Amino acid sequence: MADGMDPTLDQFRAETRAWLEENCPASMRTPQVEDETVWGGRKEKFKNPDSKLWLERMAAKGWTAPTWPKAYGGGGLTKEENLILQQELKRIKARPALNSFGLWMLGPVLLEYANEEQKQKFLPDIVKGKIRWCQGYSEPGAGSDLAGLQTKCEDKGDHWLVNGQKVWTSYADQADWIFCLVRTDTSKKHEGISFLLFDMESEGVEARPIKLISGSSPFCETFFNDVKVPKDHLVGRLNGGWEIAKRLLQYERSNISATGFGADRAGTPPLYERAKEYVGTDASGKLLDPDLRMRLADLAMDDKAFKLTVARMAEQSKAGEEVGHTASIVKYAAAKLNQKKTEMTVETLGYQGLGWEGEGFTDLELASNKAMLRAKANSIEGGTSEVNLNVIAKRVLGLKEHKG
Amino acid sequence: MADGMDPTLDQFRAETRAWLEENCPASMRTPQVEDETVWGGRKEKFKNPDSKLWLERMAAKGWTAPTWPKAYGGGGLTKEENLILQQELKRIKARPALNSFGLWMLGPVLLEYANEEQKQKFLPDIVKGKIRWCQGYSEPGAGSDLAGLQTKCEDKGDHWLVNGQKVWTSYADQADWIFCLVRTDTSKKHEGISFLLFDMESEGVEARPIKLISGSSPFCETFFNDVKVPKDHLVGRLNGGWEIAKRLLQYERSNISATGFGADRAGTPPLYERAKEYVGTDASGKLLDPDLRMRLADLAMDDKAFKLTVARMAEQSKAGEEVGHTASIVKYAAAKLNQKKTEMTVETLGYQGLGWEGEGFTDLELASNKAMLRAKANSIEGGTSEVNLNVIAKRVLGLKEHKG
Amino acid sequence: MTFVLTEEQNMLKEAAQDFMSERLSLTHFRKQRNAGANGKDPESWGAMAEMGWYGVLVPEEFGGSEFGYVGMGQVLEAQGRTLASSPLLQTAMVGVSALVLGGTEAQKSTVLPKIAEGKITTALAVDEHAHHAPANVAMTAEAAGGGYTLTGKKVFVPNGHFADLFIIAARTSGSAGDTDGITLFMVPRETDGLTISELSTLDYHGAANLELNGVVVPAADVLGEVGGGFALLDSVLDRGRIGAAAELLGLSVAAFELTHEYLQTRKQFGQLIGSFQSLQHRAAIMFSEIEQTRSCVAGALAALDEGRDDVAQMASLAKAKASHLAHLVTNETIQMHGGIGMTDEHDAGFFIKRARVVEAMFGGEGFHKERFASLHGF
Amino acid sequence: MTFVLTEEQNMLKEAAQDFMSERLSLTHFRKQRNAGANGKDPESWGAMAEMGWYGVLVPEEFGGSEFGYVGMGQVLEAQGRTLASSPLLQTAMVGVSALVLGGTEAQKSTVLPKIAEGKITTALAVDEHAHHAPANVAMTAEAAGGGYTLTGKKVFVPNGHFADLFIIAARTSGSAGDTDGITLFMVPRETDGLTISELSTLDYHGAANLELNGVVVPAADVLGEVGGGFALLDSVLDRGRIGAAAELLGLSVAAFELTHEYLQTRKQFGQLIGSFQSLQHRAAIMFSEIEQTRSCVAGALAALDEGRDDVAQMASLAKAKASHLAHLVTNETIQMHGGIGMTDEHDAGFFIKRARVVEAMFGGEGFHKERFASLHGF
Repeated sequence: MADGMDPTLDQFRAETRAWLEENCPASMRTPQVEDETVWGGRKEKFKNPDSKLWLERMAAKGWTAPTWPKAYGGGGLTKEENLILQQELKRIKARPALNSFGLWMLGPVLLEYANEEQKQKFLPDIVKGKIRWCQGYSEPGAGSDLAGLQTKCEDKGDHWLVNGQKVWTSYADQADWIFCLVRTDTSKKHEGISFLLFDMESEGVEARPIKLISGSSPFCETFFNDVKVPKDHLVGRLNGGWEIAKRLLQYERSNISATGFGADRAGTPPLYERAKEYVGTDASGKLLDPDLRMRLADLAMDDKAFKLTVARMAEQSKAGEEVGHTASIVKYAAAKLNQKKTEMTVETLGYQGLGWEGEGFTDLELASNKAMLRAKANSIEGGTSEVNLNVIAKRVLGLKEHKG
Repeated sequence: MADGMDPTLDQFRAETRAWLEENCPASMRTPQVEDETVWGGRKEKFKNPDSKLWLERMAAKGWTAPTWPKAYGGGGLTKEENLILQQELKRIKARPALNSFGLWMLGPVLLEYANEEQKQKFLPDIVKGKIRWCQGYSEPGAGSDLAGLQTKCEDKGDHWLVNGQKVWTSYADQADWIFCLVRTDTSKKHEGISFLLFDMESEGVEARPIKLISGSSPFCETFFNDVKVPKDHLVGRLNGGWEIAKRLLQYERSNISATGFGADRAGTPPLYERAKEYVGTDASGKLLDPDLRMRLADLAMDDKAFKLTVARMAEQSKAGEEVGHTASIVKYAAAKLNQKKTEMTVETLGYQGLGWEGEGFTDLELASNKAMLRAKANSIEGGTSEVNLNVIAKRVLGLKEHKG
Repeated sequence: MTFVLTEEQNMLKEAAQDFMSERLSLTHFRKQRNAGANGKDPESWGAMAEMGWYGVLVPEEFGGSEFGYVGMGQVLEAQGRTLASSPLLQTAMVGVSALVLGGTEAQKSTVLPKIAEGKITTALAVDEHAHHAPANVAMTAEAAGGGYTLTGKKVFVPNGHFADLFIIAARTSGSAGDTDGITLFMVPRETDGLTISELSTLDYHGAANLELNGVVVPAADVLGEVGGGFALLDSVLDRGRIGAAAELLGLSVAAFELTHEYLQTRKQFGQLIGSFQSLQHRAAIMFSEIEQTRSCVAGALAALDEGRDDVAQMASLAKAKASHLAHLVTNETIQMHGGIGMTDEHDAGFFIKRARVVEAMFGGEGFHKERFASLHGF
Repeated sequence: MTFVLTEEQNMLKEAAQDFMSERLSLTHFRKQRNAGANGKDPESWGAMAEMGWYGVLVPEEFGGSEFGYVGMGQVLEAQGRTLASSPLLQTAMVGVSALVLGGTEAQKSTVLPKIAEGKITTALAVDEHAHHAPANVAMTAEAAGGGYTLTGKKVFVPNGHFADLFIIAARTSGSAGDTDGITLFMVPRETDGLTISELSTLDYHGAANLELNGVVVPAADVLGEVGGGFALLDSVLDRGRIGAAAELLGLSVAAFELTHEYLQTRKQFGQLIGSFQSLQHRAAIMFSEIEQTRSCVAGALAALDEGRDDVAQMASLAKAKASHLAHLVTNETIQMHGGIGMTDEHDAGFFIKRARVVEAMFGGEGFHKERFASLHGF
């Protein structure tokens, strides 16, 4: 229904606008600063005190999870109302009140698969940003073969006993709780997996940050040594975790789809503009390096093509059209694009893109090769590009499995 | 042994030079003209009468097959003598006296696998260019899976009875005899294949030229309908043809390796020179299209890298080094290079490269897109590029087969 | 940006697809080729006129449906799928745009109704050398007797071998390379001093070279501003570029479908070839490129209808991406078909041949990358 | 062209491979990195001097073995395999070449023996901006008091953070972009007015920026012709380019071997990952590129020893191909290793980091494609 056609919605917009005007602190209407990002949880420091205020106010209305039922702390909004809320937030350039794997990934599957007690216990704390969650999926031996996981979960009568190891656990050292795939039946592969929740402060849990080639440590190795977990923290059916895991991955991927990897930071000029400084231009403003110039044009075209594809998908999806086919390529294309972009940034910056630390380079220059190195993981994390291509070939194009 | 160290060789060189001076007709020392190429056989027309003379003289000395034993009509030369002969032929820019699948492919395997009668019967006629051979390998249903061939060869006591169909038989409509892979045992795959020779004038043989997308018809579909073949025309062991077939393919590939596909015709300038005419240059002689210029540089580099690789391999092989690893990539690289070169030729010629026939285009322009289209087969014929990559991965890199 | 087709646009798309697959199928194309038609197919074109497709961009007052570029793009994409040879792109998209954007009321009312009814076809003649370079017009147009006298040549004019009316870029001042000084002229086929040489082209669609020796054009047949025609020309070319991109998209999708079908039926080594992982990945990559190119073509068509100011950028994006896609897909089509794809009796060759021509038409990938960079100021 | 190594060259190659894998292994490299050595490793360099490698290109009369470039290339390729940081390329290949090609007898007899013995190291300082562009030298060298006064800056000078002697390109006439007017100067590290800023670089090898404020150079320390130094500089750079190509070849081969090993041991979905056809094909393509790049590097080294007139073309060919190869292989190395390749504890990251630096050194793929085209006159 077109905007302005439903008086109730007009009223909702007016009220929302007024409430935001009243409640969104001024500093929360300025561009996001990296280290002021709010992830919530017990360890959240709220570097900017306004961000605490903003979170509390939004959470009180349930608007950190606008479409979740009010019964679990959500906003209870309809799709149309949420659209208006998002438009109004965008209008005042409001920062997100809360970033959270709980909101993006765990919450939706709990709503679908958890029992009533579990929903009551976990969802409200996600909405309020009280508990920060991490995702225990990948294991050292498994890699792309997620279902090959070995973390053992034994039924000890009054509790589960968990032993094993996860890897690539994003921010496990910052998180309060983990949603975790565990093996409850070793005689089957996919049908022996369950979906378990537990506190990272439980005895026997250890998270060790992994240092990446880019120098940062956003991931951990996570060890479970005789971790005791209450029986009622298993979500869904015993040995029915694989279905939940796949559903959750869909949420993760659609999250990437919406933004691409390494989405351009507000204010960062396109690379071809930066190139003028590092390569120089002729009298007519053309870059002096004709080879680089053509490849930067190619990059700019790829970038535009990707953005148009995301926009097309969003619009078609909104119009109720089936967009699964288009969606299947987005993760693959996003990884390829970001890798190309970051590699070309390093190349464009020349010697100035080759500094690791210290004097002689600006912060932005030093960040260029870290971003390039970090981007190598785009085609590995959340499903490798090879797995993505397999999926496109088999599920979308319907090509058959190779017979042995 | 270095040249000049062995008095016998010096004498051989002197005699060879004198003989060539005396016997190579003047017109045979001019660049090869396409339709004067001598393939021999019953249908050979010798458009240039000198070419007949030249073939007869060379064949009389056995120098069309310089290293084959004299007993079979060959020249009986040592490796060193042959090297000198080739150098002297090159020195006077002599045209090849004879081009022939018999010389390049069949002869070497007959020398290795045939019995004495067969050698006596077939080899001298190859040397003399009296019989033109074609190769009956590929079949419609088999493609890359050469060993999947179905052409049936039944033992009828006093003769073989052949039924089936070949495809991609080069110049079958021009050839006198065929060397052919046939199935003599249907219960096995590779071990049910035999290597058979027969006359293309036998009753029941029909060769129909295949029109290619380039407009030419160098290949035929070849049909065998109750073709009777004498029992003594089977080479090697019954059901032992696969080994011969593989050996023969090696000769075929090493032939491609030595020259690449679409070897530059003498006198054709490099594409970047032709580009000057079609694209124009600035005051400093640079091509006006900077994108095309860089890609032509890339092509010229690929071309040089390929030629250096062939030269390196030849030199190392001469020095007795193992070059199998390098050889494995040559067919793949040659196909890729020729496809790139011919595509870029069409692109460089612009509209002038888009004519199919008739007025408005020069002959060289009209030939450009035919060459581009013909080159598409380079990655299909004689083993597809995919099969080549499989072979490199498995045989050279030792990667394992996928388990079913 | 509007990416969702309206109900009417969807109907047009389906009608076009039905028409092309029934009336202008690849089988029909082959028959025409074998008969040496060189792209001329008046009977089918008459049927297209009945469908109203020549008037999709013609204003209603001049007998058209004024249906818009997105709609036109659907027809062109459908036409690209079967490689159909028709005046749709050169006349109904390019010719009509030239009149609508640059024509006087008198010119419009004279020419547009005839186009809409399918009575006349047009051809745009710009390039004089081997590569697309619209500023490089050297043909002279000297003012004389209240009109102009045109002398020079044009090469590889699409539809030039049958068009009734030529729209010709010539130079009223300046020299080759200047954007200033270019003027567009309308010249009927039967004009003294105009020599048309029909070309047999790679794609079997045909084209023509033109020679103009003192061709006299009355002032009334100047299209747009004298000496300031480059902007108009470039706008008209952009419509041609976007239309050609739509055709290439259709061509690529059809070639991909042909290949996709083959991957699912052809066996080698006891396996469907579509089960080999390396071919699966290459098929998936083609699919990814198709999806992204579709977004560019759709975006460019929408930009035209919305009258946005980034039409030129979108045109270069769409044409570059579509040229790249068609090049990739037609090569893979032959390679994945193996030997059979090399034979004239198989359709794979038709796709690659047509692709190479449309890739070059109105500028290829390199031309448009260069232009995209210039338009973005780098 | 000689592609077959002599017995002596083979012995040198094996000695270098043994030395590098024992003394300058990746484990050693990691230890140095963790200790913050920034590429400085005097102890290992002393051992290299004992092997005689600094004198491979030094004429016998100046204490070297005059063993030739093909031999030197074997050592550099071996060094590339373990990413070893040493003065071999910048001093023993580049510095020695500058002296041999441009030095007077006095200069040679003063400097070369010290290099051969490993007593001093050199660094060539050319570039002043973010990209390699040897004609763009702007640093001024004003004639004054029988000598020259140098003022200006140099950036990202390899080995500049420890070199004892700088060879600096400055301008005695003309302006940035002219090839005429460039002169080479030898400037000792401890010179008034020379400020050296050590850089921490991506590859952990280090480098330096230089600032020269009225640095006085006596006429006796001019290397080669005053104002006509560009040809000498370009010849010296070509040796650096070919040496860097040899290092990149070694680096690529080692990264490929690491990956090849992983393909044969790592399992996914119950399969060795090396059994997946798409990875098999990509591995085979890498192997094909390695083989062809090896031919280019070997050809370029041989061209130097044979004194051929196409050294410049061969240098650009070798450096462009080797840069391309290293880029491809280091990316594939990480991708095929998956997550483990992303971790600092794995060596994959070392290869990509070093590769990106050497790819840019003495000009990257784009620079050398453009130069190759110019050298071929198009």
